[in-house]
Amino acid sequence: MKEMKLFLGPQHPGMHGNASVHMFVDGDIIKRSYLLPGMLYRGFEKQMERKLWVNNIALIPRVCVPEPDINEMAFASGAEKLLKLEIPERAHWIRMIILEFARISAHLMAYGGLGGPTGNYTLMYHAHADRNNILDIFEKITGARVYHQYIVIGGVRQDLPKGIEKDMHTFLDSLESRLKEYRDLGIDNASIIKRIKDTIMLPAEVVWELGVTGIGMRSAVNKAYDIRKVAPYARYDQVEFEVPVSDYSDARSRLDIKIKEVQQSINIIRQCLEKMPEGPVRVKPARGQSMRWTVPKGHVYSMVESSRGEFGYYMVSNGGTHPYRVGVRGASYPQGLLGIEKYLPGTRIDDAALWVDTMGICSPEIDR
Amino acid sequence: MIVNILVGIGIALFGFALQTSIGGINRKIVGRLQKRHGPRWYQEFIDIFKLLSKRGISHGWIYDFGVIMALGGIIATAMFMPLTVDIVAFKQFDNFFIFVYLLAVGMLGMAMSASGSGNPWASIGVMRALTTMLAYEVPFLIVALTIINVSDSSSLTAIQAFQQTAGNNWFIIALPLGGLVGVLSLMGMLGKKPFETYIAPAEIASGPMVEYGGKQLGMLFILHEISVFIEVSLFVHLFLGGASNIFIFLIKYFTVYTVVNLISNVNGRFKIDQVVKFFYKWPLLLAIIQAFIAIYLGWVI
Amino acid sequence: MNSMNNIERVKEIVEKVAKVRKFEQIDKFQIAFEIEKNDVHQTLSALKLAGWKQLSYLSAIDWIETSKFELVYVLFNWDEALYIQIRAMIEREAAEMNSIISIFPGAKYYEREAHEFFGINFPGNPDYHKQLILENWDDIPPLRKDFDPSVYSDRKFPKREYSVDYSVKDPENKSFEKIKEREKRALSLRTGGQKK
Amino acid sequence: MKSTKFTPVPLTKAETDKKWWEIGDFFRRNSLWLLMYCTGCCAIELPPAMTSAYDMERLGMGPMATPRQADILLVSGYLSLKTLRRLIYTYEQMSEPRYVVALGSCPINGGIYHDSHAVINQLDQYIPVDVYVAGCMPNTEAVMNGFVDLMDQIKHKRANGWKKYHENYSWYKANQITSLGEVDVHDEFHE
Amino acid sequence: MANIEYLLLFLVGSAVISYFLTRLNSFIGSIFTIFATMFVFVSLAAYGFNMNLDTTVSLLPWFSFSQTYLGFFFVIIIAFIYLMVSFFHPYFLDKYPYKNSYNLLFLLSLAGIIGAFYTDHFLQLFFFFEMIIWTTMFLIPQGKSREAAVSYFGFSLTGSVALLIGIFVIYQNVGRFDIQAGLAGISGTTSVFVFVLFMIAALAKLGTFPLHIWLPLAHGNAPHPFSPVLSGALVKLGAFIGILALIKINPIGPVIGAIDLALGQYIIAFIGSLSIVFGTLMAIKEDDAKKLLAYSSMSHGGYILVAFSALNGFAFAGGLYHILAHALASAGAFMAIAAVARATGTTKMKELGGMIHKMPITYLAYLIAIISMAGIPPMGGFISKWLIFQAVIDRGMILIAVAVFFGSVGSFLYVFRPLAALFLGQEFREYKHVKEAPLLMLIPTFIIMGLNIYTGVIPKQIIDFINNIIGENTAFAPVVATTFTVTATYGTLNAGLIALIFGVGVAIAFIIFILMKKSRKVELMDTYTAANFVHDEHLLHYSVDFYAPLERMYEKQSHWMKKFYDALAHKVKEVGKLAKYLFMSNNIGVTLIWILVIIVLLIGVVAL
Repeated sequence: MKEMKLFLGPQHPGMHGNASVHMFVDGDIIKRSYLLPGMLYRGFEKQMERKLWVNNIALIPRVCVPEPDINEMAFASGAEKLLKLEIPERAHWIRMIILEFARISAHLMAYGGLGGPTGNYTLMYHAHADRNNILDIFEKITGARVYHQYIVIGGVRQDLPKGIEKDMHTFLDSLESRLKEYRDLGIDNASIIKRIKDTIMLPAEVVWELGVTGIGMRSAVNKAYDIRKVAPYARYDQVEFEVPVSDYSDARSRLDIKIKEVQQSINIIRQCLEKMPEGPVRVKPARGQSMRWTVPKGHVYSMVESSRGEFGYYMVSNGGTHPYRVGVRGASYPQGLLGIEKYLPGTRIDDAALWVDTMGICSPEIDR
Repeated sequence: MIVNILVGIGIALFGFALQTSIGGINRKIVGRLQKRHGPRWYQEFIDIFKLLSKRGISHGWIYDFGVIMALGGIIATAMFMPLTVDIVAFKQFDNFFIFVYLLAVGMLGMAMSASGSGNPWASIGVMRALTTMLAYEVPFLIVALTIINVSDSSSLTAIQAFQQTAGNNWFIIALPLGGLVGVLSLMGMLGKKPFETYIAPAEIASGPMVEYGGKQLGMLFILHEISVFIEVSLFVHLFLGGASNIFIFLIKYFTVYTVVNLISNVNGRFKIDQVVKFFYKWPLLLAIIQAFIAIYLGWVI
Repeated sequence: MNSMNNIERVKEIVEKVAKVRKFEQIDKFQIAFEIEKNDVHQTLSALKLAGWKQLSYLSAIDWIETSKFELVYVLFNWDEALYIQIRAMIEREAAEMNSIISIFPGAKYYEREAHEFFGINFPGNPDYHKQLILENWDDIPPLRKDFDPSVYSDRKFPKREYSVDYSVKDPENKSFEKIKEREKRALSLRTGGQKK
Repeated sequence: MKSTKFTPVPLTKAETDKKWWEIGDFFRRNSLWLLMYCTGCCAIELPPAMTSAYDMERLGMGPMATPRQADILLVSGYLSLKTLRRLIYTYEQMSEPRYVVALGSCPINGGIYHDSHAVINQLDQYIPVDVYVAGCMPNTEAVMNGFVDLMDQIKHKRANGWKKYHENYSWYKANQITSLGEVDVHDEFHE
Repeated sequence: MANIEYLLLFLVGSAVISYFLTRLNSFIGSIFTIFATMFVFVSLAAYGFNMNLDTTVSLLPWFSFSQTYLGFFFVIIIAFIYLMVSFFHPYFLDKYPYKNSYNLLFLLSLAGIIGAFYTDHFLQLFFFFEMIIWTTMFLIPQGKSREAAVSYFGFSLTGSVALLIGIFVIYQNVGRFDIQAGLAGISGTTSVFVFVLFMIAALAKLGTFPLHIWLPLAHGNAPHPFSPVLSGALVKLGAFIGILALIKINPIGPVIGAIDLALGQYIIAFIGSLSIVFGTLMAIKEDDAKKLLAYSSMSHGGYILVAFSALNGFAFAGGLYHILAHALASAGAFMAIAAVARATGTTKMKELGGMIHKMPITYLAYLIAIISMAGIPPMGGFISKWLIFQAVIDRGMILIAVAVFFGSVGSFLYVFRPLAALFLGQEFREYKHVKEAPLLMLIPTFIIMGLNIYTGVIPKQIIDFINNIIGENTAFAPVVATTFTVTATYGTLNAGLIALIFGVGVAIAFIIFILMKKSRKVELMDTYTAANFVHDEHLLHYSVDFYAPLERMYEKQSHWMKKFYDALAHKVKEVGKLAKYLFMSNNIGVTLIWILVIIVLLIGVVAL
């Protein structure tokens, strides 16, 4: 059988990020495919072994570009577990605000990313316009738009600036009022429904086989499998929120869950702003030198719920000033590598970009 | 004869300038829709001249020849196009079928050149373009059949004159179902979303244009602008009563193109088989019903 | 949601099939077992049967001083919210571990990656020897502790040379020694505390 | 006494070519098309630059799908070896004149990855770079400023990277081969 | 020497000579065949246009001839195609198992054709038809498949039987075998009966729906140089019988008021339109270039039927014009494919690619042929389709129009496929050695290219001749034509102007192209691959399942169709097996004896 080879990425408008899907195509049906990762390989895990614990804070956000704060959170909370460190109460709440804003930003970007493969650029433009507002808020809080280095071991780097609550409320209100518009432009748009309904399925067996987490899992198994719920970190056990689920996972239901999660995140941030106590936001992680403090021996797996699923850091300390080994579990690792190899075949090349998009595949966290 | 040919070239040139400016203005309008400023209105001219000034690549003689043939075919088609009832290069010879089939020469040239580049994306794009053509042409031609049958001529100027003399009775009003089909087919012809399947940057990396750069791409842009001019004017002449003077033509042209563009910009794109299914379901049925009503029953408003 | 009973239950399951060398509770949601290399498969299948259906992470740690690789398997049970680390030591020379893709198909690429970065062989995994992330790699596996990236970088990649040096060069200057000191320390920080 | 009458001076071919080139430069700098190639993390600041917030299209810029169509090769951030191979391949496919804009600190001197075994340190050893935008990551304003700088350079005929690549082709090739080994890889994934 | 009888005898004689010459040396035999065919064509062309052929009979008893414009129209087209194709013989004959008899059968079938169109006697018509069928039936299996010949024979037999019964019915009613008198003499129910029988013969011969199954088999598997004859010439016999039935017999039946057309004609038009749709859809699916063109012949057969059944002067003229245009286009396309097949040994599109870089002239020939086939100006196919469209619109035949337009647009799709998959695309390394076809094969290619353009630019002479046919056979008004224009119901088509303007357009485009900076020449493999490295050109060539998304939409239906036809083909095969049992032994002598027996029997019937 004669096959043709097509590529989705690295230099392809349908691929967000620097990875390449190699597809062997017959007509327009994909017969075999695999992901060629490594275009973003920076030797991250090696780099982290060579930096001080505190230096690593500058490095880790760069693991995942669209949503850098989860890295900081996973790393900081892992180190805190090793240090057996209790951080101030207010820091927990600020972390939650930051994480939820990051989640909204990532969801908006992914949802706007629907505009690429389906061609509705207006949706993309609107989503990015709103995302830019979040980046502005981040800049006010942390001083940086993308890589904040704000969640540090022992709390957060500094307290929220004065008056930021007002900005946040303004933004949240405007975003909430526009969610309907997003639905109309995207998943409720008749021409887009044709593309995303009943395609790119993710049945529950596949979820378990691959180990998909996050929205992919929740949309298939109809259970609130969200680390924020089942194994709460920070103060997620003290806020009220729902985890949207469904029992039929096509592209549309996953995007639907995304939009619903944006709503939930808005609610969480509002509760945080309300319930947040006053107080210090940072403690010193350890006694001793200002930078070269040590962390006790131990292994810890520290995980957070990112916008794409379970994001974990496996951290090993040998009692020194540097981490002995840090392993990163990218949230999109299972669907990105094994999923593309096993379940992209059989779909059409029209759907390939959409497949990669709605499965939530983020190449930097696969390569590291 | 020479004068006629010069008039024809003038019309083609006018069409190019008109569509390029209106395309630029439309980019600004769409920019506003997307919460931004948009480019300068003459940006499309700059783009085209820039492309012409670059040093591109060539994949062999068919790659160049196809582009020349495509642009030649489109320019030739535009030269037949009447602007108003009076401004037309070749009276009596502006036959409707010339536009449909001479346009196909352009398509064929471009398809040849794109396939000749040896890129699979380009071939897929060509395949999609041809399939889309199969989808929208049949309903459109049925409506055209009705119009020709009713107005008793296939000359565009005669069809315009027919609509204008009968108390400005536009065919989009006289044949409402046909008019609807006409709009949908026009969107397919222009390759507007949701029928933009053959460009689809995210799926097939801009389809037929994938290997073009430099002057070849510049010529394809000129080709695209002129073919949009042809298709929109065809719609204006067939359905909107043509124009008795150039200003009316400009107004109608601008309105049609802008409306179509705005509709396009809040839609996603279909898959290619969905495009075919779409056109062979309602538009074809409506076109046939319209033809039955108009030809056999004689019910023309 | 989570209770001590749960942890006890896991302990029982693991102890039934494997010899536990060390048990550790990291926090409310996480426990760790150190077991023998040969017991890993049984343990994993038993845990999978008991509901730990998700393999969250698989990797290795290079303990160069004792010349061992430590393999880590992290499992998770979404219903009972308990992470389990399974750790096992293998020899560093000619490192080999049977693949677990028959138990967790999702481990395929984790194993390929571990092979690529540590040089551990995984018989049973059909493609483990293929290159994945690296391309035309010409050195020892990069995550081994004896691989020094900065040496590799210096050897392969030209560095930018700055024509104007703004650092203080005057040996008479008092701060010069201080700067030297700082540079030395910075160097030691960069190399991860190891002597160059 | 000099005559005030206008007498056209016949231009030599080189002069006419220069005039045409200047006219071409006007079009080129007002219509810069980027290649959509996210080589690294700085690509995340491109969507705001392209979309409503900063609206790159005001300057006549826009993203393009393939290297043949594009004018600017945008190197957005660090370059791993695997990416650099593909980047060089892409660069050679582009139509001339072509410009390279490198974002972030990493292409300048390696940035935060200066001692990594996987990331190269200095991009201009391998392909010529017209504009560097420093920062990790550079703000969108800085990115836009970089493009405006490029326009300025084109205006003053200083954006000559692509000519340099032709002139020093063997030097660039030698550097590529020392760092990368084989540029067009032949491996099991590409057979 | 412009006597039909002598021409026939000359052909039979040269057939025998060519047999021995070919036996001696296939090249010499083929050259002889070229000259023999050329002689016949030249003498026909020199005398036939003005009806100056001598029809007296002196040597052949029982035979009688008469000349008509209609017959000559067909004869000259077919003889021309034969002549063009004969140029290919020297390069192909060596590959065939019975190469000695190839030229013999080829010339005999030409004799049969000349006889069939010049005879004025029904039984002679039948005899010559059988002669054509039998000779070509032995030619077809020289290619790839014997099954194809069996299928061809089975369907032809159906047609022949229908024709024979029709002839006897006429004889019973009129009492004469004279064609003109016989057709004029019948009326009422008889005429309907004869109409149906003749139409069956026409459909079978034309290979239209529902009797099309032999067409792709025979065309696809026939020897490469014989496919142009089959498609360009022989299927037109069906059109001839169709004209006899639709125009001459024209039975009075119920009339459909809305479109003012007799029911019989409307049914035939409907069958024609089904044929267009099925032919188009099947051609889009097909992977073998020759079978694809065969299905396109089926679709064009549908056009011809629609044209003749519209009972309209423009449609009639359009139909005749279409016969000419399609004969030229289809012969050109098949010959181009034959040239490729000679160089590469295959016609499967998935095995080919990038032939344009090796065979540019063949490519041009194919390009011009398909432009005409798709009905794009400035080629002949456009004028004929334009005339047919006029009639369809004039009649207001909406459902037919759907099919006609569908076929017209669909033809862009299928003709483009061989272009993209076979000529364009990546250049395969296994065909690096391939060279352009030899000069002798390029001569007919150039001639056909020229004629394709001629028919599309200067319609005057052809329309004038067609007007003669209209005057001779019908009561329609002649078509008004000046040198470059054709006028029909809804306006005037200026073919010359279109060609001129197209030239102007291309000139402008060329000026733009040449003024701008010269391009850099790059390899075909240096192409956009999303920045990945590919080293195998087969992976970058899109040729398999070209229209996959479209094909998938009617896959189920075509399966259903295929099942039905498989069952039918099974039945036909059984008939064929019987025939084979009787006639087709390995010994050619036995076969010849059977042929002789049948001829004697037929002559006996005639004598009765």
